[in-house]
Amino acid sequence: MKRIDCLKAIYPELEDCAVVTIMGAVAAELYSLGHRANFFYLEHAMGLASSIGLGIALSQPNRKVVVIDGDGSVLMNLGGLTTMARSRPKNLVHLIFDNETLLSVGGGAPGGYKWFTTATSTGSDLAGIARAAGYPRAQLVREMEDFEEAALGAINGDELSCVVAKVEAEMPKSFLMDVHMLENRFEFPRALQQPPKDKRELRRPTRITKQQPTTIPALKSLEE
Amino acid sequence: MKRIDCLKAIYPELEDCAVVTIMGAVAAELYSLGHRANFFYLEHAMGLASSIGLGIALSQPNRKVVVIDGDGSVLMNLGGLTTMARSRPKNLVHLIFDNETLLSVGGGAPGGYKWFTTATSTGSDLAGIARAAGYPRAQLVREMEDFEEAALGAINGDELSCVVAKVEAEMPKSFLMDVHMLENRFEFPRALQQPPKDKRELRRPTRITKQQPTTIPALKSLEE
Amino acid sequence: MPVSVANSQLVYDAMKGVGVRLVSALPETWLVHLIRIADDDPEMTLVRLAKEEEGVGISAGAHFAGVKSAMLMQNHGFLQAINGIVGVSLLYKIPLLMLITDRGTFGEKDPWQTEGGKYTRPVLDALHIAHDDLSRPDDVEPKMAKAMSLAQSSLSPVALLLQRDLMWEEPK
Amino acid sequence: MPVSVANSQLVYDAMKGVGVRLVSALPETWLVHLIRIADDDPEMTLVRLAKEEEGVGISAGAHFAGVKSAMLMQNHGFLQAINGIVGVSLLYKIPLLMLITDRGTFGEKDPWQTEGGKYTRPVLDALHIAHDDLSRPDDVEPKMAKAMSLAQSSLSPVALLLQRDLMWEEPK
Repeated sequence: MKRIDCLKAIYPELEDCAVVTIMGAVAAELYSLGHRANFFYLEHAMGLASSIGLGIALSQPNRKVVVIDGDGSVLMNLGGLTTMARSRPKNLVHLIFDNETLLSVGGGAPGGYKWFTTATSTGSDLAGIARAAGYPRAQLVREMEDFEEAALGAINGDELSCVVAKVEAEMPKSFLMDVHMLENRFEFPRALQQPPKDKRELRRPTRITKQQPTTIPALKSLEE
Repeated sequence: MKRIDCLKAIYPELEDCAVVTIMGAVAAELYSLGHRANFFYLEHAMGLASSIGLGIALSQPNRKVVVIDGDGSVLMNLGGLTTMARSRPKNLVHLIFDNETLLSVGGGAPGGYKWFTTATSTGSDLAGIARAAGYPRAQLVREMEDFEEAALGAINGDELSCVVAKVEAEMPKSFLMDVHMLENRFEFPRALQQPPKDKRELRRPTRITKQQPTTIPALKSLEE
Repeated sequence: MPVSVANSQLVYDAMKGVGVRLVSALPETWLVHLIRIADDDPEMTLVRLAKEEEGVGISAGAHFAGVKSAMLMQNHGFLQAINGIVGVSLLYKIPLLMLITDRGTFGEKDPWQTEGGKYTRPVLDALHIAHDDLSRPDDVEPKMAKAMSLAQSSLSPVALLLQRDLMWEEPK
Repeated sequence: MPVSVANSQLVYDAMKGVGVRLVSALPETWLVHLIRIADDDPEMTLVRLAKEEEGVGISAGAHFAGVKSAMLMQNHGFLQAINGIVGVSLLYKIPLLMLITDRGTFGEKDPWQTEGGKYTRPVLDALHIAHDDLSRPDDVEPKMAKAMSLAQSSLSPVALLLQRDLMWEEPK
């Protein structure tokens, strides 16, 4: 399973969410699908994307928050899973792409990822840890169909959920992101000033198609 | 179940082990049973007792290492459980006294512990997390009999094991410890310079009695 | 009772007075009443952390979502949170109000607090984080207001160091 | 290939030459060969960490058990480990050899490394941790020996900052 295909599958659902991603490959690939002002890419401070998501979720309980995390980052803030479970925000979805390696901090060297494996490569089960931490839902998926069902179910659902998706350790086609950290840091809270849409409207139980979205639709929606 | 009773039950087994405890109540109670030079009390750096134990276990693979941890400390270094599982030292036993509160940092105020609850008080299951992290054995116990069986089995066994013991949030009778941190820091590596006893000799499958030991036996054994 | 109830209430009221509605915390003795009062206040969201660094992320999220927040911790908790402070607050220019109990200073009886006590101010200074002491009850309200003003105008972390003289009452 | 294989081997040999037999590490680009060489060496115990602070504890345990060790990390990893450094190495006076890739200095292309780059030396200085740069191949062996000597004689943490000029080769 490829991370980029997973991102394509959920992209249309992210329009009205607050989306917080970790650094590196995930950020670059989400960006490549079309940047939106409601996407925040945390380019450092590995592990804290989920904490930022928690702060948003508690502050705007009517907005769906989607954290797009990775195995290396989650392992750097594993205790945060217990904090999340304890706060249990109903409006937060925690997606973890688990490629079993710290790809984005060592991919520069050919084969580097083989030396940069994380503990999930030797048996640590992040979905199991999330469940034991107290997440009401935490699921491990390996196939696209299962990912779509789990991730869309979580985004359109109404409880704290975690989806761990085992994906290939593959670099993105490009790391190019033409949005500066500080630019992103200001546009993101502006986007969060827009009231979220009616929640019932957001709950679309149908499976979405994988069409490529047009770029920067959120900026357009800000003008509406 | 009381922490002090659990400590009494394992105390005679600790004679030839490297024992690393966290700060506070656990350290004071183990000390009260009789200090030994092979006990190291980590009075700060919450969470790192298990990492210190791991460093010892990897450096002296023929010595049994017993880490006596607590829920608050483990939660501060939860990722360390995956590092431990990955290294999987056969000679390390990880005992966690889970009183669901950060007792030793707030017990000074009457009822303070009620406000200082940890995530295990709201459903986080440390044994489940350890298992999902990849510990080959991790068990939750609530009764003395089960604790004795699990802890003694782990100490006399031959694989990385975790025992999580649910205990009462009770302060020790005294926090007095007449050994300075730096004194302890020097006597401990001296004790580790003594070769461990033959492993077969250590493996006593019989259940031990709960008699009170004489004080500072390890110092005596250093002179033998 | 050794931790001052009255002064804890003062600090809490000042914090709430400058608009704080979300507090993240890791316990320590001096914070017992502050955490209790926050927990009892239906207008305050209290997040109990596993470790302090999380609080930096939570405060950043709250800021993005338009909510003022604060972190309650010990100075060793501040030291635990350095990477988050640099990688989130300083890198992204995000206001962060840190209330730090300043253990290991004059009067400290626990040997293990003394090393952290030595390094708290030098590390704050190394990161160019503006800080001030809270030691007199009269100072609490004005200093809290000034700290929050600077955090918001500079989009930076600021620290108030809660002192023994304020937080602790020697048993009579 | 941009990360210098030859100089990584130099650093590794120097580290092994001063007696290091246990290395804890969290990856970062510049460390790829150092970690690979350590992993391939049957005489070296390599511990891959979830976060850097663990390495401080592991090194303390190795020291207690009579084994010399080192930590491999980025400067943000150093910032992550501050509480462990203060609460274990400084408080208990335990030698600790830190090899830190010094990102965010002249030549840095990643904006997100630049804040950590600004604060690494000031924080080392605030903690009074002796440190030196490794930037020339000829310096690696003597400086490694001196760093280990001071760590052992002072029972303190010391840091060697691995520089771009040493670790990185611009593609031809």
